[in-house]
Amino acid sequence: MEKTILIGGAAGLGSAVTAHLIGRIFCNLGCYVFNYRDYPSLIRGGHNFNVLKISDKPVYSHEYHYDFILALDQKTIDIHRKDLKKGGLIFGAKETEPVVQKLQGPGILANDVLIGLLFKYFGADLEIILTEADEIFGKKAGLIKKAIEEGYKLGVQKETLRRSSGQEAKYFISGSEAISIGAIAAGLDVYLAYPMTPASPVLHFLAKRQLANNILVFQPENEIAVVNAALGASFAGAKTMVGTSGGGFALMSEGLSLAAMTELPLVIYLGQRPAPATGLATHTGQGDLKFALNAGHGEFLRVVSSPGDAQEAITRTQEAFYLSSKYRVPAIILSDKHLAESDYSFNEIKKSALPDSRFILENPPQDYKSYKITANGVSPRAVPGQGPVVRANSYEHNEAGHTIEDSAWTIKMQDKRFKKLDFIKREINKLNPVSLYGKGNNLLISYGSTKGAILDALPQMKNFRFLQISYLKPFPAEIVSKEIKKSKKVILIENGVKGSLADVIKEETGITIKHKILKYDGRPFTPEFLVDKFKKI
Amino acid sequence: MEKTILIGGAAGLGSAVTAHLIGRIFCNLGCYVFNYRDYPSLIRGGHNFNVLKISDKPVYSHEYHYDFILALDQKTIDIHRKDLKKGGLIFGAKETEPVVQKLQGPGILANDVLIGLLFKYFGADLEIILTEADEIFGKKAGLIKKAIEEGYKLGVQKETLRRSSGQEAKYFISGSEAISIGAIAAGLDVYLAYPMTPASPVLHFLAKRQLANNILVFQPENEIAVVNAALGASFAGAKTMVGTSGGGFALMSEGLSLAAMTELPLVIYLGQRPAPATGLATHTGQGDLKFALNAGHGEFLRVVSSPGDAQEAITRTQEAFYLSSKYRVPAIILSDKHLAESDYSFNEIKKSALPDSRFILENPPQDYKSYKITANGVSPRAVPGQGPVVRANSYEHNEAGHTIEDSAWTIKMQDKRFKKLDFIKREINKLNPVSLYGKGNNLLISYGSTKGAILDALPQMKNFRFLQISYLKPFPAEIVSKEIKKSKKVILIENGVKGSLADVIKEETGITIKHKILKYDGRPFTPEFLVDKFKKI
Amino acid sequence: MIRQDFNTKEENTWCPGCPNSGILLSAKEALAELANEGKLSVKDATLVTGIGCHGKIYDYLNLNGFNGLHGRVLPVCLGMKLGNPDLTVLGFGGDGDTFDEGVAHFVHACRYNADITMMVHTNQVFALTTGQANAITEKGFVDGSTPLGQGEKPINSLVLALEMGATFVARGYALQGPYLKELIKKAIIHEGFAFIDILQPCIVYHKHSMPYFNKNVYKIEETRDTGNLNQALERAREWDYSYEKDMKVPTGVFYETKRPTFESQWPQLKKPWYALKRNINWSRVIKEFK
Amino acid sequence: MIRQDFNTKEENTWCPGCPNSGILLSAKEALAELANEGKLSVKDATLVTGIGCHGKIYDYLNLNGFNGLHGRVLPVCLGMKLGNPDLTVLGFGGDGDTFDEGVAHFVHACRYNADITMMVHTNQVFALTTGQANAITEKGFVDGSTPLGQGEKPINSLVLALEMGATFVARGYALQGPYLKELIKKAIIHEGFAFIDILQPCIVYHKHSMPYFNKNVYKIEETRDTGNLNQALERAREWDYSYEKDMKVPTGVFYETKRPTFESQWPQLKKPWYALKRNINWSRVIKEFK
Ligand SMILES: Cc1ncc(C[n+]2csc(CCOP(=O)(O)OP(=O)(O)O)c2C)c(N)n1
Ligand SMILES: Cc1ncc(C[n+]2csc(CCOP(=O)(O)OP(=O)(O)O)c2C)c(N)n1
Ligand code: SF4
Ligand code: SF4
Ligand SMILES: [Mg+2]
Ligand SMILES: [Mg+2]
Repeated sequence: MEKTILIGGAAGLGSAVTAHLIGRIFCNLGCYVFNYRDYPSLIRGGHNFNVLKISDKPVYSHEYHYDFILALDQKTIDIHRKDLKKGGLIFGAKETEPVVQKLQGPGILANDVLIGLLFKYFGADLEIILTEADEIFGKKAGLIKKAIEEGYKLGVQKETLRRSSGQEAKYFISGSEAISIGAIAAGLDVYLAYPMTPASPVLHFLAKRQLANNILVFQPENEIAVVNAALGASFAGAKTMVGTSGGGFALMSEGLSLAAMTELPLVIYLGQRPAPATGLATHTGQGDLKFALNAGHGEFLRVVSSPGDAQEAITRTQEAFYLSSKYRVPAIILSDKHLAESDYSFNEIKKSALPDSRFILENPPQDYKSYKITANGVSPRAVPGQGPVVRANSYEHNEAGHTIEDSAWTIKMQDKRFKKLDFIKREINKLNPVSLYGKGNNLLISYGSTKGAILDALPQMKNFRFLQISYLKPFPAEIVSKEIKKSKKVILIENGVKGSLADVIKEETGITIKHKILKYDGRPFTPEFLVDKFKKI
Repeated sequence: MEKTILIGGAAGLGSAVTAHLIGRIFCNLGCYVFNYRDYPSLIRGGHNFNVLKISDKPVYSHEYHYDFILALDQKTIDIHRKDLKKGGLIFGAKETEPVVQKLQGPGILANDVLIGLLFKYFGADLEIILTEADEIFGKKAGLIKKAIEEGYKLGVQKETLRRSSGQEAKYFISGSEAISIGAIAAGLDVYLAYPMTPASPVLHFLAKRQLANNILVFQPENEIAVVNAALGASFAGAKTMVGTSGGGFALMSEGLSLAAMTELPLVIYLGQRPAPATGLATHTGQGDLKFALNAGHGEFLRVVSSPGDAQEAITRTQEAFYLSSKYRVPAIILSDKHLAESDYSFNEIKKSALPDSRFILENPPQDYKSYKITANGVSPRAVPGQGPVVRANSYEHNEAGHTIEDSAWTIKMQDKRFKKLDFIKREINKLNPVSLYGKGNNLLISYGSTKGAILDALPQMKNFRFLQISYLKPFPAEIVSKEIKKSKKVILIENGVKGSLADVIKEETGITIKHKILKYDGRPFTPEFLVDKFKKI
Repeated sequence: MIRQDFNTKEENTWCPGCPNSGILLSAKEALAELANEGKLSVKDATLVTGIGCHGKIYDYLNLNGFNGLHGRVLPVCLGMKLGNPDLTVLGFGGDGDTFDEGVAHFVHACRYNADITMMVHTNQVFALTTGQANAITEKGFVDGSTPLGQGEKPINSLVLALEMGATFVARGYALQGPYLKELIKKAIIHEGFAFIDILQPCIVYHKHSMPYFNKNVYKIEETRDTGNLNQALERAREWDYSYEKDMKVPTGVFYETKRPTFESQWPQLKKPWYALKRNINWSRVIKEFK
Repeated sequence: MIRQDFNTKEENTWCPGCPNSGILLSAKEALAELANEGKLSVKDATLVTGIGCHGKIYDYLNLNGFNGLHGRVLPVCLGMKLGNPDLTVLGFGGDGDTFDEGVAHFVHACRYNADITMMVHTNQVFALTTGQANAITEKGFVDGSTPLGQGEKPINSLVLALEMGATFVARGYALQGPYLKELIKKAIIHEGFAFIDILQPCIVYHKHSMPYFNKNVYKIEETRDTGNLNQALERAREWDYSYEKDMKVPTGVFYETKRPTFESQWPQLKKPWYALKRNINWSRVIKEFK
């Protein structure tokens, strides 16, 4: 079974919430679901839509051909009708309006009528749907459930979708939610962010659940305050994360350099969107890669990873905390709107086995020195309040953290900070910095959210393996280089204008990648687009 | 003739001013002079010193072995005596104090006594010295000249330095002054900066001369205001430059991305100093190269050049304005403390023949569109006040500058902006993006202020050519690659921890540079240091 | 001119019923009237906006415009005046824009007193990013990033402007169109930094504002002395941007005074630079180095 | 404890005679006395500095310390309180630091009312970068970046603090050591955001300050009601940071009030996070996704 459902309508009409609910219900029924969300930068009006891809096999991407169009307004039909598959169905005002009128409820109930209609088609158990509605809407579920029932009554059953014994209910989770619970799994204490699409969902998710998880979430006056406050909190011993998008990250770049100099752990969640400048605020792109790798003045270590789906977002976030805390370096998690705002389905969602240790000394010695030079460059960490004096210094400094200007200490400290590199590299090598999918003499290379469309397209790309790079810094140069060298044809896939990852690979390995499939219109790849471009290479 | 003079003393005692004056006098006498300045981040006390290298042949660097130590305090003698050459002389309190007492003047006169003593040694014409003092100190010159005369009387003549007929008086100019007059030559209208070492001298130089040059200089409340105000001024039609160092540049990086998106000309003067964070505020380093190349979110064009001495600083600054104005892209001039605060001597100082055109339409048509798509990607520029509506937009936009979010316009505009690349590349190829010095099968590669020490060391590096790269973006990959390939041994020289230029070369050409001579203690190279490291490779 | 001359063909994407449309209308009318009265050269007028719902006004006004970064309206305005002192510069900022991200610039803009008109769309939320609390939001407000309730009292932006040296301080209400138009005209005519706090109740994320304003907004008596700073401060404190109880919400001109403008400190800043043809005398420039 | 317990071995690189040394001394004495009075746990005290001459105090105080970026003292302080509410956080900022680069944070810090003591070394210049005018510099001041003379009146930082909601506002004078010490003690004891404007005449770049202060500084009567905002504002306006004519320059506590602290809005913020051992219940965390 594989079905694609579009649900659309003006902003404010409820398409995103409904799409999510439909996705959950299919997950509950044991299906795999991928939910793509597309919306412009406005609050009411315009045209929002979601595409749900439903399948009995794992699915990680969407397409623009629909079995169902669920229309909350006429515009939805006008825009998308051309993409209705043969035999596809459109449900819209014609179906929903009579019910809404009958119920004398608000227009928003149209959503629920559509849900009823849709699941009747699939012959899904009404109870399951109503239970989901209860879970999502709580006390407000009354009328909603009525509307679902009415829609269900109205519908025509064509299939019989039942959770077969072997098929478990699926987890349904967005990239943002995954980043959030990855941080919780890693022992997050403090999350600071100034709102910015597409990073805000993490702020909202964590803020809402702060008491339940005993964490603190705060929105300071701007991103510069965010990053500096985060370093204050980190200095005080809190596991701290900040979140932003490109523009806010730019404002944090001085603070990033400070994080490196003070050697205070800091995890930065960077959700990319099309730029330069404000760009396309609610769309997707991967244009910040080289900025993330090189932001901040001076030379310093950082960890940059980029998960390819929600499950990986959990573990990479944990790893970011682990590496940042253990090695006292900043770690950046590079995501984008497509990962952040898409929902993925899994049989299980797992956290990594990495410990959530704080890497703070239990009993720092009285002669404690904040920047003690050690074999691996990592100074054992103490925090104020424990007893000994603890320091963090933005100026170059000696072991005690006092300001110095002389040649000898400068060299020692630059060396100390870079000494960690080899150790971090070794850790990363154990963390599967790349993943290989498929078989063949040829190679696709990509990173981040493109993974979904590539995996779903891969079966159509004969004799191609797919190398997903999850660590961009330190870069797994040897493995990447080896994989490239043993391949005949190599194609880079990137949601960007020029293919920044090709530059990175060249800088790290010296290898030039000649073929690129790029997309830079603010929209993510689909398997169809990929296959089409692929054929032209 | 080749002499090295150290003049040192606590901050506030006048060593920098005196060194500069001595340098000017030698220049006046037809000598070549290089003046290196070393000082810690404090206002009074500590230990400042300058090293003047004087020669009858061109000289671009300093050394740490002295023919003369001019000491304004005992510390200077204690620290530097060990580096006095055989037969070298120390002049200090012993010589100056009696004179100062005799004149009943302030202690600062010690400087002038030292000047007198020194030039008596060289048998320089007293009149020349006194005239220079008049020029520099104006009305305040009275006592100063007396002290010089007294010193002169006290001194012992050992040489007879006269400007020989063939030898002209030299120009004596610092990197900062050169950047400043380069901007003036390019037609600068507005300079904006928030103070930050080592960029502040440009601010001070231009501020002081604003009326004389009919330019406007202003120090806004912070660097974010600087960059945004600069874009406002640029939008209004002013040729605008901003100046800062790494930390301030980080704060400007969001604005840099805005400059690219709005396609407003902007020249950024970036004076590097050791980082991360506040680092060594008054010292030198080249750690911001990759940040300068990649700062700002999103993918966009920029021009990054880096002059190797004061003369080149003039022309590269003009070029930055030219390219930025003509192609409507941001241009960064990458300097560092060593270039900014060292004085260079030349027979002539020349400006480039590039026009100082504004590249603004005289009579924009009524149907003018700010972002018109043209063959080379450059939209003809109009400014508000001319008549037609003019727009600048941080969001992705159409030709008129109105906000868009659709796929088609996004692609068109990203393509338009990148179309300029080939044209800029062609321009740069005509601007001598690299310079080659010396002869040999082997190659030294570097950029920026290291040029001086390398040139002076080159005669001792047998069979080595020196390739100085002046454009870092767009990168002259072909020439660099060709030069590397035809060389047996290649050594990178950089004032940094890891040799960022090697990364850049690899990213641009795929070539790995194995040998590096690096220095990252905040101090510039000397020929001696280079030759020493060179021998060990 | 008529206000329609300032129309663009761009689709208006504010929520239906959003009072931003009222601001747009008043601005168009103010511009048209000033032009007709010979007090404004339209080709020299330029607007600058931040990022947020308010910023969309950039696309709806047929005028020179700079749609900048979030929070940076004021430095762009300032730079424009340095680039061309003849321009009439109109800033439209959000309250988040102006008092969160960009408050540093606001404090200094009041001090500088450049001849700029700054209109802030006060809706007490970051509307475009889905309604988070901002610096002007009342204590206790619950939203996505502050589910435990906004912990602090808001900034009184009028007081801040008055204390930091703004030379024209007013408040308008987006739903008092003709009155707002008059305020905008006065602010534009004022020579120096003119700030208008425009109440612009967001009908999606801050629904309780509009009914409160409709009940409590009143116009400051025309007869009042607008030259008295203390009285202006007192008036500005009448409403503290909270909703716990009914308080009177004054609109109108709170304060107006004269001070040399920012631009006037540079004798060399007399006309647009772009019209200047320079003739660099190189030997004069380099003379001092020899 | 004695003040010498707070000595470090770092070389003092302030100019000989710089009043910063007076601030250092008063701070040490205040800390020692508070410790002796049982009002301060020294191991929980942390200082935060900006970049500038003032920032060097980081190296001269034997205390936990964070020498941050130029202009960012206050967010670091705030973050520390979020990271460990038990810390006693002392900010030392420059006036350029606090009112130019970082004024956004100052405005909001007053509003937040976190339990922080913020001491600003007011010397009316960017001293460490060789004396350029800053936001507190008087009109007409001539310097390297402003050779035509500073064009604007300075910010009155006391007024700004009072209006933006600081709950303790005082002014000290670096050369009134014992009095300054008392002010610092009061500020530290105060629960909430305490701001001390410390007059610290730079003897290199702003030479006319010290004689002016020595002539005009006076202590606010002890008997005065410090709970009255309007009176505090009036007092704060007595001196406008200018030097044209002799004006009285009050020092002492201008205002003190109580308001719930920033930290108190989070019930979960009770003790340092680092002491917390978490035990993540993964199945609870992921439950909502199925
Ligand atoms: C540097 C930066 N940070 C964050 C954002 C995200 N952002 C866009 S609009 C906005 C808030 C808008 O609020 P306000 O200024 O009050 O405008 P309104 O939407 O209420 O009119 C934010 C935070 C951004 N664009 N840039
Ligand atoms: C982002 C940034 N911009 C500029 C500087 C350069 N800078 C260092 S100290 C300073 C000014 C210091 O002035 P103030 O805060 O008043 O301190 P003071 O030296 O007077 O004590 C400046 C501008 C910097 N370090 N970082
Ligand atoms: S969200 Fe609020 S401010 Fe934005 S357009 Fe809608 S009603 Fe207006
Ligand atoms: S420059 Fe001024 S503030 Fe700095 S140490 Fe010297 S006297 Fe003190
Ligand atoms: Mg708002
Ligand atoms: Mg200062």
